[in-house]
Amino acid sequence: MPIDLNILIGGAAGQGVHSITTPLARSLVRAGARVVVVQDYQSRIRGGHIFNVLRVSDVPLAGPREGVDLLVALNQETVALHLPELAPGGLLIYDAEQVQEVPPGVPALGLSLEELLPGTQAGEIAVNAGASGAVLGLLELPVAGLAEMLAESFAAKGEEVAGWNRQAATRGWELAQKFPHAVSLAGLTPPPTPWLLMSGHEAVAVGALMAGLTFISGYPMTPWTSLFNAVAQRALKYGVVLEQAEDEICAINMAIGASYAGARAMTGTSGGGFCLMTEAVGLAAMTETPLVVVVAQRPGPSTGLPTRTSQGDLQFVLWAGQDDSPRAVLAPGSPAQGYAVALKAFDLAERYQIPVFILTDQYFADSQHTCRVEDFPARRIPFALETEPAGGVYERYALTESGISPRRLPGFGPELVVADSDEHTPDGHLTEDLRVRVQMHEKRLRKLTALAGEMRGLTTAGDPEAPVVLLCWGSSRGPVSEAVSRLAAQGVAARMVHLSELWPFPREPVLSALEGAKKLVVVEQNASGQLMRLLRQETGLVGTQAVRRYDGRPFTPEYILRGLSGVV
Amino acid sequence: MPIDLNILIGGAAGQGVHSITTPLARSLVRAGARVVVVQDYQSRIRGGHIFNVLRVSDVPLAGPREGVDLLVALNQETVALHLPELAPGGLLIYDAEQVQEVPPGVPALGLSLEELLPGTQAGEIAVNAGASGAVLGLLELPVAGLAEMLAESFAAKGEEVAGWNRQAATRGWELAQKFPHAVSLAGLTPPPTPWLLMSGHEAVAVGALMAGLTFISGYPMTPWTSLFNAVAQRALKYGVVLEQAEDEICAINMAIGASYAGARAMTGTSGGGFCLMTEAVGLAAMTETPLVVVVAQRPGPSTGLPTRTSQGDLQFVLWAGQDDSPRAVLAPGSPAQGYAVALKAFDLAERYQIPVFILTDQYFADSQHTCRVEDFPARRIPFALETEPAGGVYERYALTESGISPRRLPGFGPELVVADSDEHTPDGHLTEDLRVRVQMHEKRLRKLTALAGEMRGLTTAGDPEAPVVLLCWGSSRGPVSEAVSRLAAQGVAARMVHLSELWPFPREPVLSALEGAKKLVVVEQNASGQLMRLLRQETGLVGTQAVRRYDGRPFTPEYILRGLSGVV
Amino acid sequence: MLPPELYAGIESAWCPGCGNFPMLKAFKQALAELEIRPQDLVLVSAIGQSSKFPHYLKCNTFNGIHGRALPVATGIRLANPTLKVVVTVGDGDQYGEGGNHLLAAFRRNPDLTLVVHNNQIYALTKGQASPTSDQGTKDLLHPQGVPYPPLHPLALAVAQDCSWVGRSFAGMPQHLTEMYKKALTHKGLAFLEVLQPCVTFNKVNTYEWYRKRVYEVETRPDYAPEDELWAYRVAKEWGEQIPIGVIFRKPRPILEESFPQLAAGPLAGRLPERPLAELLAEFS
Amino acid sequence: MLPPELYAGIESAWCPGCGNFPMLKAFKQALAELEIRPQDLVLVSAIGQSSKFPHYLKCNTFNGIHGRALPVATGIRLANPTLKVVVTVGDGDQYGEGGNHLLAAFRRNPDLTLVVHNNQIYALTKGQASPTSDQGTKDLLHPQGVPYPPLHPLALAVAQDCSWVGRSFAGMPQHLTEMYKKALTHKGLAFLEVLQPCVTFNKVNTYEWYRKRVYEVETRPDYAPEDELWAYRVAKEWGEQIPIGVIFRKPRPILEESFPQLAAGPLAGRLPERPLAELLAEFS
Ligand SMILES: Cc1ncc(C[n+]2csc(CCOP(=O)(O)OP(=O)(O)O)c2C)c(N)n1
Ligand SMILES: Cc1ncc(C[n+]2csc(CCOP(=O)(O)OP(=O)(O)O)c2C)c(N)n1
Ligand code: SF4
Ligand code: SF4
Ligand SMILES: [Mg+2]
Ligand SMILES: [Mg+2]
Repeated sequence: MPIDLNILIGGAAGQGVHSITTPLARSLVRAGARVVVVQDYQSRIRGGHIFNVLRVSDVPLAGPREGVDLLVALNQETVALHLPELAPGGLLIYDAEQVQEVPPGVPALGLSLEELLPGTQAGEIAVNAGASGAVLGLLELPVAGLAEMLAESFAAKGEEVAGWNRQAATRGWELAQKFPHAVSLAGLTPPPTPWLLMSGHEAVAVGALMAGLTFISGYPMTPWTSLFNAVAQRALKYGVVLEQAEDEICAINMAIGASYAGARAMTGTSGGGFCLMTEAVGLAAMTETPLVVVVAQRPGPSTGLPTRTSQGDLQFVLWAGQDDSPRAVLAPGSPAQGYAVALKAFDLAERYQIPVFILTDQYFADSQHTCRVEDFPARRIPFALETEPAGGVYERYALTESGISPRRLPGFGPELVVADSDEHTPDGHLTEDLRVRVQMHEKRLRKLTALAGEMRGLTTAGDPEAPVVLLCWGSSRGPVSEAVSRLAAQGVAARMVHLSELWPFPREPVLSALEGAKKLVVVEQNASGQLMRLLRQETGLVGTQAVRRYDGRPFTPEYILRGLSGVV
Repeated sequence: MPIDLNILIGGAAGQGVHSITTPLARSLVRAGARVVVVQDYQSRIRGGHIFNVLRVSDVPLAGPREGVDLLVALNQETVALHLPELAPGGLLIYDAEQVQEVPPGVPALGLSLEELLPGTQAGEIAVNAGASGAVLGLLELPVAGLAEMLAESFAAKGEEVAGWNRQAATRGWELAQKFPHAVSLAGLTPPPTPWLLMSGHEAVAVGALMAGLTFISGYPMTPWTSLFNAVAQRALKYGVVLEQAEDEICAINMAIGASYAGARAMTGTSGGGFCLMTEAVGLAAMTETPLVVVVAQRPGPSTGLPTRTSQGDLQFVLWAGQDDSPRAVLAPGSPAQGYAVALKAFDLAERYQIPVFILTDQYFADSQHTCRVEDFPARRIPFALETEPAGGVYERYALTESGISPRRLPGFGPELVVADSDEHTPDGHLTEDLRVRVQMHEKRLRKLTALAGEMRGLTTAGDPEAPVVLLCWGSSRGPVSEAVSRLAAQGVAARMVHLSELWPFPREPVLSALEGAKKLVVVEQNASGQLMRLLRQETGLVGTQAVRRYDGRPFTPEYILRGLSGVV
Repeated sequence: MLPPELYAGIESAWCPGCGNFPMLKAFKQALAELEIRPQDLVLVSAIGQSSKFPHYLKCNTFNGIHGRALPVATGIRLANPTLKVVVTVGDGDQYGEGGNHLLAAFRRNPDLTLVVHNNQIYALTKGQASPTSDQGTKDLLHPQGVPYPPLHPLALAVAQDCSWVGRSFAGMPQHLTEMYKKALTHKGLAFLEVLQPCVTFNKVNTYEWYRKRVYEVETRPDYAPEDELWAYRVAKEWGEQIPIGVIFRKPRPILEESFPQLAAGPLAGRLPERPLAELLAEFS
Repeated sequence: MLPPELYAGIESAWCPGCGNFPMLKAFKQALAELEIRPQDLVLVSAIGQSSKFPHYLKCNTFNGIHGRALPVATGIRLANPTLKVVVTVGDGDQYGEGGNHLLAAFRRNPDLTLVVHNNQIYALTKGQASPTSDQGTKDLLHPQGVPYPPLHPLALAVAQDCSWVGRSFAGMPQHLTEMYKKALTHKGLAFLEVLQPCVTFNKVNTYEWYRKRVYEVETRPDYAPEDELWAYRVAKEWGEQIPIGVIFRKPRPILEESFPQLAAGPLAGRLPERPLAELLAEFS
């Protein structure tokens, strides 16, 4: 039996839940464990209740699961809320200064400053470091690496604080030794090439950088911000111009301006901000300016639940902007896919001169997964520019069979680049000639033909012949694929079909992937069944069942299986 | 054979094409003719080429048709562009000072100041008045009414100018007498109750006023502006507060504020402006604030063709805003329907506490149709407010079976009205309780159930058993119904199914209306087939053929029949 | 005076020590002293820490979307001019996303109070620079510091003839209460900016930082809030000296009074009978 | 000097007599005198009669959407600071829909020229009041007249330390050419407002109306465009006396220079090789 351990670390915002999670998770990965970390937080800065769940295994993990094996509680509320989830044989580690009551009979390790760092002023951080050390101790892993990591990350606060962290972790580790080691990771060997622990947005950022990103503009909005931050941290080093805009309208128009002038450009936002960008989506399509737009979904309508997850913006993104215009919509299902999708997005935007969307969500954005370096193959996205002297007249929007016209950059030769949001002639000037209108409108939409041929991005898992098919998209891939494996383990043949490329809809690949489906369960994180509608619209196929979640939490295999009970 | 005459009046913008059209059209209607006027204009103020077509008949007209029987040319370009369309037996009336060349053999009446008002300084207006008079003369209708109307409309410019107009019209009428009267309207009798000549947007404005509109905010944008203007002209008289906003974002938020505080509120815009409103569409849905939003379509993407017509915003409006939220989408097919739809929109918004959309377009907005007073039945839209003292705690968003909660207004009692764009508790305060989230999200979407039951708005025409069905929506109704009649005249059994209520999709009514269809032709003014997609998504039915127009001009029966050639 | 407890709202989600707390307290005190009943008051906010303010108060509330409180508030006033309307929003909200509505509000001069909680930071989104962040402010998006100077909101207001402009500081509860009272009793748009330390994300513009710099502008010997040039000069002061108090006053007609339609009172619930025949007759 | 014919564009769709014509002519003259080649110039506009300007000129053009020219132009400058970028838009466009970007542009100070064609009206949409329409202006939407005073764009610019602020008048071709030249040669954001009569829709603010009122500000004995208070006072003048000329100058670092990323020249077509292994190593 593979190891499968869920560690829940909970407390109030500001208590250091993240400062425990990250070093602990990284230590585990370095030791050779597979780790998935999911974050659950509120739209506030201090107080309230937040928690991270680290799922740890010795085999690859698809995503999170439910249940708690080790509960690290930084306050009483965490005990109250999560102790009921603690599995038999589980252990509670708690901050003895914050947690007053532990129900009798619960195996528990209380940590206090007193015991961890007697005679110091270390305060809260000591308990946090101690708890991380204790977890490693319980799992029979050495603490030295973690202690070093903590010391390093507190180095800026001086040698004393760094030292406190080192000691507290070590002391926590020792204190854990007196507990039974229900699960041991002592047998793990560190991978020869170190594994990575990466969030979805970090992977998209790396993909964008590898695609040659040189310009990004945006406005803060959760959960998009984490991607913007991930680029910002690397912007100076890698020569990316980054500008914080006064609003989302500016952000997208600025990116369009930069792209028109030759930068490889990107912007992004979340639902409410995307509303403000929709007008310029049409502008990019009309002026045929390459642009990558990230839409990081969260539950709505309106402000909704800012820090939660959702897949509720699919149809909005598909049709955003007045009248018909070409676009591509991609939605990665894992960090590795996020990286690949980012590269593909820039490639499609460049070659088709269109806006390309990457649909992510809070779960995809924040959750960290163990990845291998090999999952991130290098790829170069060349420019698709006309650079030969035009000789005669240059027509930015020359009518072509593919719908793609020769693109040039202003200032790089005598050819003038004229772009217009009005309907225009081939040389870019506004026109009221309605025959030209028809030609231009058809030219732009014609791009979809070849583009459709490039839409694949289908992942299947499970028994390829199974009559039960779970169809899903975007970030739900991990939980759905695990649900399929669990069904198999229960003797129920099932398979997953996952779409990471949604528009132009990959009609043929989907039809052939769905062949033989008797029960077609569409699994998605919205209340109305947006993929189910899209599927019917594009193929005529009707989902026979649905599993939907819209409470703002990500899917788990358990949730999906509950949803399927009675169905399969 | 009924009379069916097309009069095309063309010239440069600023030459007075409209000043001829309106009095002429109104005179014809008063005389007992049925008239449809369509406008074709460019996005400029002076110059270029614009024209109006008056279709005149002694039987009811569904809409415009192609062809020209009488050509009134205010400049040479009009002759060049439209003379080829002139039917055999047709006549050209032209401004002899502007038109230098009339091809030999064309029956033509040139009008000059010289001849119309010798010895005066009347200038251009004389020719315009003269041309109107000449048209009436040709049609054997008396000129007195027209002359009065002209004199009245120029009264502000002084008695002399008024007199000139009167005289020029009369003189034009006389000059026409020497031409053969191919078509005579002399046999018409004026209707006992005067008929109306009304545009779609005027009818929606009247409907909104009758629905109790008390607040409107907006920002200028063609073709929405004409509706805003129509309300503005009547605002002071009927007690409507009107505010021109600094942008569309303000316009919709201001209307939401007004509605929250108890005004019956409306806003509107066109494509690009609607993009900017999408965020607040979600706000209205989330705060459950009644709101009517007019989206007057024009060709895109982006700025596109500002003064032309389109039906390209259907899918955008259906899904605009992040995540799922309830709404209704209506799209009238005639002025009378525009009036009824406006009343219904306010009624639905009020009772369901949702945003309700009226989708119009430039053709619907500007074209004028002959209507009867009986087509505008009075209807009262009461408020749906809770006014009894609450006694205990008042919950603005109390969970109910219908999804509709008791609405109150702030300041009208001790009950506090708390509205929030965040997910909220029944009393309106923001919450991170994810069970409450699920309840609230389901509550809001539950409104769609009853709402769906109120969606009818299906119009059928033609042979109810015919295997050929032309399915259409919104403003295309007239041309499609005429195409069906013409098919019948050619011995081809066909029928029209027209939808003026699109969301929640009237699934059952559509399915039963489409029963027996062998050939299902979806007729719409966009390139990608948005209704065709919606139909498949909602019913599984696949349009077998399509007639689509996207050059910015409205459908004509001829265009549709050409599109059907080889099909039926 | 009404009891301040009358306005007790739900429990707050702000950080301990946040400048929003003294603001909430002072605001309740001002309401109580002015005897503004919860039911006659509408608080309008948008999105940000500061925009949660109305929830922590007992009153009618419209908590709308980011940057758009002013249009909503103006709409409320135009539907019911008998309501007391107060906008409570953040610097990022009003000066960033909502800048265009600020410009328009100055022109319109609706009779409402606009309170901007200026913590010189986007707090709710975790500490990005806002339009009022001082030049050089470092954050995750500006590791080299914000390259350009901040907006000057008060000078903006004076330049556009805002009818009442003032500033206060969350660290001076009494001053704050008085300023709230003045703003609330002004007829026309009262724009009150409050320096509101964010103890979590803004480690530069702290209580101490402000306390060292603020001075009560009424104490200036040349105090002349009706003199536009004087007000402009004072409004532009920022740095070693930060003026607080009433900086500018310019009596102007209010928006609502330009609508004869509102003379008969609130539109709220008004269902006018309209003469259909007369409406249609225009088209015959 | 280059020949002004070099810049001949497509035929215009403006009304005869429109103030945009002399602007077009003077602008071409200025370009020719400054020897700015079409290929090195990008005109950025939005939507309105004035925004058609770039089509009637031979140059690179980005004619974007209503109100959003400044963000596009700033993006262009940030991608290629070797391009000469000029924004040509209307009063409705920039002061109405685009007001928020104006505020931000003043702060950013990108090195570009912003020309606002101020005809005090929304012309393309057929004559609605714009933010600069004088109080009392009647139109279809305001049969009783606009109830509130206009925006004061130049005072707004001064208050936000815009690095160059000027005004000219379409009825004075030579003044206009000179002002274009000054704006085009300023380093940083040059904000030039041009009084541009709309002969079709604005029957009040005509050539004559403006001609009677404008005066060249340089002729004032107290001329001091580097003195902020002086500039503010002059920028606020509107009515019987309307100042034209260079009103404010405040040297400031430009946006582009705050990006070391741009030191190596345009981003345009730059395809940097990035070290994948190094990028990934951060996550191990
Ligand atoms: C359209 C939109 N864009 C972005 C956001 C994300 N957002 C929420 S609050 C906020 C900034 C808040 O800053 P401020 O107004 O200064 O309030 P504070 O939290 O500092 O009190 C932002 C950008 C949003 N909710 N909506
Ligand atoms: C988002 C959006 N809203 C409204 C419009 C309609 N519109 C086109 S031009 C214009 C105003 C133009 O006024 P101004 O900028 O002063 O230019 P002018 O025509 O006077 O030169 C408006 C409102 C639009 N194109 N896009
Ligand atoms: S983050 Fe700052 S502004 Fe927000 S509650 Fe905490 S201290 Fe206050
Ligand atoms: S409408 Fe006015 S601004 Fe537009 S072209 Fe005509 S005169 Fe010029
Ligand atoms: Mg703030
Ligand atoms: Mg203008």
